[in-house]
Amino acid sequence: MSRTTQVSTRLIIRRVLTGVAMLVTVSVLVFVATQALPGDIARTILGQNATAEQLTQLRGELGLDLPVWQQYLHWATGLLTGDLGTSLASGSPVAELLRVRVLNSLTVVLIALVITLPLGLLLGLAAARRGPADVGISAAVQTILSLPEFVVGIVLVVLFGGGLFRWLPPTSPLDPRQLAWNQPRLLILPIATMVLIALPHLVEATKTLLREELASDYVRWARLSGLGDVRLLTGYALPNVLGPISQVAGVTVNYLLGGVVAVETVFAFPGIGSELVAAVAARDIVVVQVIAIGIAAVLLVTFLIADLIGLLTNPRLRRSR
Amino acid sequence: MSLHAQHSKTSTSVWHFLRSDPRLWAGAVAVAAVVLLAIAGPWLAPHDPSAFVGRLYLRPNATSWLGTDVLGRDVLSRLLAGGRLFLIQGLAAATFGVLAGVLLGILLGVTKGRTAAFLLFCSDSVMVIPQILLVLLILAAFGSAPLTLTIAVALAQVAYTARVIFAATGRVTTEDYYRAARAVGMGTGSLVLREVLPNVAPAVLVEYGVRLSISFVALASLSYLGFGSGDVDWGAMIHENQGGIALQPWAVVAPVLVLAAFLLGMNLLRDAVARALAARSAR
Amino acid sequence: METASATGSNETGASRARPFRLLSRLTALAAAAALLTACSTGPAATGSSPVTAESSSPAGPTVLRVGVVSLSDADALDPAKATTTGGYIASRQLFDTLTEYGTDGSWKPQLAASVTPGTTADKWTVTLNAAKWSDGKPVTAADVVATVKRWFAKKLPPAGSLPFIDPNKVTATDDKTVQFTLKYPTVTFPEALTSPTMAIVPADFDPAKPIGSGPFVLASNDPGVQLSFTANADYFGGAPAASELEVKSFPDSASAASALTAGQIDVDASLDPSLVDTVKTAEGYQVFDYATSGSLTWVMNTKQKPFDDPAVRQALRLAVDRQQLIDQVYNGYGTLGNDVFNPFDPMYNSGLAQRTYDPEAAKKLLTDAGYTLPVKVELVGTNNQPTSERQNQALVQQAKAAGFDVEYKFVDSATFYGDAYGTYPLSLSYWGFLGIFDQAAFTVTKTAPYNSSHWVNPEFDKLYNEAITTVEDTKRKELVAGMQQIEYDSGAYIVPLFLSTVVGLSDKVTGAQAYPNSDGAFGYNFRILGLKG
Amino acid sequence: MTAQVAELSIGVGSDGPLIVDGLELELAAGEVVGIAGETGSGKTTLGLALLGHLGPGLQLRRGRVSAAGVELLGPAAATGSQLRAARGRTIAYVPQDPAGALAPHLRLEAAFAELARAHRVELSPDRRAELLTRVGLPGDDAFARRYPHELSGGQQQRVAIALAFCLTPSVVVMDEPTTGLDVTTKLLIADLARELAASEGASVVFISHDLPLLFRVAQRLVVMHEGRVVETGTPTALLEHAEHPYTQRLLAAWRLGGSPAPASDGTRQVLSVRGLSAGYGDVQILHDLDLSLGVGECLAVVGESGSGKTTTARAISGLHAEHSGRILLYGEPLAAEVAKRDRAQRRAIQYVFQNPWGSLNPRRRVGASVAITAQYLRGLNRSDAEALAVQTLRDVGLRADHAQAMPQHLSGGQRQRAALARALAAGPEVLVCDEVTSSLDASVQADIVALLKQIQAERGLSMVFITHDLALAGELAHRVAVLKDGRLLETGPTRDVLAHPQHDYTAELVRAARLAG
Repeated sequence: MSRTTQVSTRLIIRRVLTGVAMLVTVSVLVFVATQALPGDIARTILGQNATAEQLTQLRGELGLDLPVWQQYLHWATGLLTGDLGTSLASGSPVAELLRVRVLNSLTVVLIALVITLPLGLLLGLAAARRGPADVGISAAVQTILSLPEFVVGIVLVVLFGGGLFRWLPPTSPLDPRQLAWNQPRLLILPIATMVLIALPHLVEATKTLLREELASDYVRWARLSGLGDVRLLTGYALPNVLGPISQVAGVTVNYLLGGVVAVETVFAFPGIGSELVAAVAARDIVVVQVIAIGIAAVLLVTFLIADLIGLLTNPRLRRSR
Repeated sequence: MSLHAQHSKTSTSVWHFLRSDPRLWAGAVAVAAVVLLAIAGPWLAPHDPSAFVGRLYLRPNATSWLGTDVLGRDVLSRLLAGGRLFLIQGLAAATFGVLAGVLLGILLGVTKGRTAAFLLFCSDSVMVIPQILLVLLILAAFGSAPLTLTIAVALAQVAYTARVIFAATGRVTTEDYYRAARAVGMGTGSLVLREVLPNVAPAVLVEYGVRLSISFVALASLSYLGFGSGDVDWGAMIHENQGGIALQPWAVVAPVLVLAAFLLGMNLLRDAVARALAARSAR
Repeated sequence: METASATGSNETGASRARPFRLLSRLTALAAAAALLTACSTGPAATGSSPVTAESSSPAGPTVLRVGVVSLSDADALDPAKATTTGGYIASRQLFDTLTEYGTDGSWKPQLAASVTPGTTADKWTVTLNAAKWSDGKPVTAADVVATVKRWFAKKLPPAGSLPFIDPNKVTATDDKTVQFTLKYPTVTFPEALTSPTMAIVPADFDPAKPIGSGPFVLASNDPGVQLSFTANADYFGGAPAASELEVKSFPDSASAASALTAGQIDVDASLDPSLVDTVKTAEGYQVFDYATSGSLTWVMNTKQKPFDDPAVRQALRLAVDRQQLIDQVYNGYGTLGNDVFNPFDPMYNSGLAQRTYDPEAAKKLLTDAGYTLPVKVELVGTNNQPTSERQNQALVQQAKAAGFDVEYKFVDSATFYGDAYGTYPLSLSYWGFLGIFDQAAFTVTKTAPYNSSHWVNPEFDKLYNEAITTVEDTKRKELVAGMQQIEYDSGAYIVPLFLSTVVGLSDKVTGAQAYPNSDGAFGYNFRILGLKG
Repeated sequence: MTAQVAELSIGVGSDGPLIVDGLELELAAGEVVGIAGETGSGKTTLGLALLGHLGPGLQLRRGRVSAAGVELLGPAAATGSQLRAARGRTIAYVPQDPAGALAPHLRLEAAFAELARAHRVELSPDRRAELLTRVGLPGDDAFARRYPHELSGGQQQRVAIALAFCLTPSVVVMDEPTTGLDVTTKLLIADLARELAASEGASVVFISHDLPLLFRVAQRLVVMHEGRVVETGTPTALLEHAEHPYTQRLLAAWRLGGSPAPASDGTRQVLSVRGLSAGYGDVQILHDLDLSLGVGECLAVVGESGSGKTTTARAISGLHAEHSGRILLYGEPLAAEVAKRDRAQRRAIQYVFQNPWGSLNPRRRVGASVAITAQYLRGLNRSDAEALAVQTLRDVGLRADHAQAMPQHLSGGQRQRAALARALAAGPEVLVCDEVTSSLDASVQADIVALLKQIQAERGLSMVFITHDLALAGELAHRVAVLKDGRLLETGPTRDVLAHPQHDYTAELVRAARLAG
């Protein structure tokens, strides 16, 4: 029906606009927050003994003498045109500094995601049917959910990286000249940690969603019409939770991206998480801003895609023609 | 079965429900044990937690039951000393964060209008930034003193609590009893205090449990990342001694176990209470 | 002074690299006592004995993997701008300095074949070895002149460190000879040129494509992650034993140590002393250590209470259990310090009685001076060295028994070197690898730019001024003894111990040697290392 | 005989209360058996038990259920694939809420295919078309390709019925199949059930709380109360001599048959609504509505769900400020937003909400909820207000000790009385009652209506009575206003409107109200 098409197109446009507005808001918040950091950027660059003249000159060069909103516009247009700015600490372009690290982190996050999504769905499906599988999976999920990310990593190090067994390297000094992909041994523990961090949320959410769906009227009616459990789970409940699950998958990306900070620290992994920690410690606000916006942008796009999948898979928005 | 009988039976059943829940008891025992350990720890500690009792990274022995750490200090004593501040900070951060979030959430929930919508949008936008990054930004700005750390952890969570409480408030404001209260002419203050607060209280309680866990996790993580306040705590112990994990695993394993027991206990406890509250409100 | 702002900028910029590298700039600024005997020609090949002297000629390419804590985004490939571990490492591999500190701690010619003074110490002649740039062109005197002129024209840090050089009076007399006419006699001229920031670069130097004369050629640079080099087969000092060199970054020494014993690197250039046993107990790995002149020195600010009172300063010095520091913090790796600098300097006053931990005497000093115990003191520290925090924590503990209530405040390095730097009542600085005169010029005298203790002693300054113009060794040594006596009696620094450089090595690594007066493992001279098998 | 229920007892757990207690039932082919009962009577549990299904926590204590030779509950009950084979094929189910019961992701054709596939039978498109046509839906392929959400509620229920009869079952259990449907559709569904039972030769078990509907549809009625069958018989027999007191009460509730108390003064206008238009955002609900209410008069605003009657009530009470037009109290215009009205105005108009479960603050004692009105609107101090609250609770037929109870401790009828007490405690002049009986069981409904009548008479209140039930309006109201799609269709004295409806729609409503009567 054309009315539903209009509704869903309208919803999609609205959702995209909300995403863009959120990104702008986040960028303003990050910009304002980092600008509010105590300390003078010009002095940070020039050091203790800079003369007033040098400071004024540098402030002019950096545009620090402009009103804040002009500084923001300048910065934001820079970001949009691919000019990520210059690191305060090193004076080199941020894009160059982050290139390898972004690739490294992306590799780990993407591989972890590719493992987590089907595995989480499968375990969620297994746990949705009450029974011993549910008890075991739920206990494991609850345990991991309550632990900080770094503890999960350390437990893995203790178990496999030298504490008990010496199977895997406990740290990940990637060779930047090769793709991280080609150094699989170094990726196993970080990826395993990431998967363990993100998996429980997905399993739990899948289980809950499926259970809710299995308790719904239409599943009950289908059961009373003689359909079997497996068909109810895969043919009825699952298709109807794909939308919500895609949103949960979006949240999974959030956990993975949040997890890079702790995981990369535990494994001395050269990625954006460890870079963020270093940049915060060094007050390299340009790098902090770029990483913050980058992460926020990736998350917003992920959420957007997840929501769109949710909209598109919502059977109630389907049309008969 | 009459409705009357059903209701009077279930009204007092939160405790009844809790009493029969083994997960609650497991959680309560774990949390109580760790809290006791943290409170009484400093008196129980066999050594001064910062005194040197032997060479560094000694394996467990007669004088130091859990061995020594990277500076030759007693791991057990540090373990016992490391909980108090940590627990206080976590408690304070969660309390402060939840108070602020509840306030914001309720205000946004009852005052409809452009300003509220805009603030809510900003608050939602903040949630796109991973919490750890928010905390790190605040710490970069204001340093790592125990109080700053606590406030940073609290602030990073306000938006989340506000969202939850906003939703709970929304559920109340669409209820007829809220309309009835408006109809008698209650002011916003009374509406909040008399109609909204009592009815979002269960949601606040559950949220508080969640925030407690997250605050403890955040504090431990920050200590581990080296942004701690410098005082002895479990996250910092793991940080300090991680390098010696092969030489003296207990210096890492002991705080990991205590942290894990505590956080897992918190989770069990929280879930049990949430289940009990849900079971009550479902009737 | 011009230097100050230039170095200042790098100081903050460098803070991204975890170990803060003030000391190397100080090294670069070295301008002091003439060690006339050191003006010899030819490499000074005597040093502490290498771990394994066996030299091998590997058939295939050998890749030497070195782990450091840590590379940073701020690592510069322009040696004159180097302020960080990575910058120094790059400089040492890609370039040569005219002179360097050798394995015995005294200077020797490097790219220079000889550095000789004229009749007075304001004229110096430098002749060059037959070195080639990595693009095949020969290293000429003109390149040296261009390098020096570049420092001054661009106001690069070395220019500030070499105030005695007149850039207009540096001339190439032939292809291999450079004449320096200094503004004033400076007997420490050869030592002043040892810093990696003073590496000689080609006249048409482009930092983006760093062509150098050094033992290695840059293969790739991934800021903050890895520096990769290939051997320079035509190196004038002989091709390095390894055909490739990878310098990998680790965020902390623990991860570097575990990477070493996991076989991910061959050399852990910054092994934390507490982790020595992880390397020792691992099959196929060993520890190579040597004493150095570096130290983590406590700075007592004489402008702040209670350190304006010499009695308090002396009391705190007695409140430090130096041996315990070495045992607990440094796992036994370190040598006792006596509150004065550089035992590797021939002028070092070894006649001073070793100061020991005496909490009772400290308390007596304090009560006699009218203080009620405990005396509250704020100690501000950061992780400028991996052991800094632990050393500070140990002081808190030790000083407790001596009537001090030390309140330790940890701040991140950006904060530490921020606006408040120089105002802390008590703080810990990483210093060393400087001759006594250099150290005095930069951290002790009234005009010293890095004298954050604000300690002023006219008598010390008088002795210093006299000593720096005294050519005769014994007389000068006497004067230096007097200077150190004053520091020992009433100074504002606590030099509790001298650090040992501790390196974790795979058994396959050959050629390790001590460089006691240079910062970093082997002074970052990775060219000396080889791999067998 | 198609199915048999023998000595069936189902309880909560192994020792909890019995939900179904010693029930006996036999079903004959082509017969429609109506199961009547109110909330908690066990009728739904019985319906599900007929399919061999027990709800969570329930246990079979005794007895058996069998249909077409298959034992569905009992000692030798079918399990697994046997049970599945019986469900849907031997005995089928029509759920209460078809909107929720049709799988949202399945086109109609797929829903038929799923059923056929589960029972391994071939289902031709022709048979599907035939079934759809039989239930009064288009049989074409385009319709079969629709998704459930593309159908109206009535269409959805017809599809559900078509699905239930698809595999020619011996028994079809219809569990409250008309809930949520408007009156006219209700009748169509009921007639359909009867027709299909006859034409397909199936036994239909029609479960409902709606007695008039059951009288129309069922050949045999079974009245359930607290898990037991208290009465069986043909509708006529029951109407004539119901023996069990519960049945009598049910019948009494249905056969209200009274007339409104005379209006004390029909001439003076207490409330008038002029040109009221209201909506939510872009959606307009009310269009230019005019109403007036005389002193002591009861005006029934009648309409089906979505007609805008609740919005009208809220606008009058100042709880829906998003409106235009004027609302006048004694000729004085009222502010749109209740907060902007003065105390006397707020006091004059009191609102009683539809759902007694949500209208009392669950965290406050009932007495306090009532007292608050008196405190706020009459300026009484706390103790006076509480005394008044107790008195008012008594007036509405509650006990004094109910003041100390929490709302959760009260039954639905008690809560609605308390909600009424809260409104009365203000001493109002106009009572706005929004579907106050619709979420209550029939027997309780009657009590509340009687109470309202009594109070109106005693206190001389003017009343706006919002309802979907024209019969109820006839009971209470002096005048009726009929709303459809947010517009006023007609208005006039109740008697006139009921006797001579001006509008087709009204006529239909009147017919529905006179159902089986």
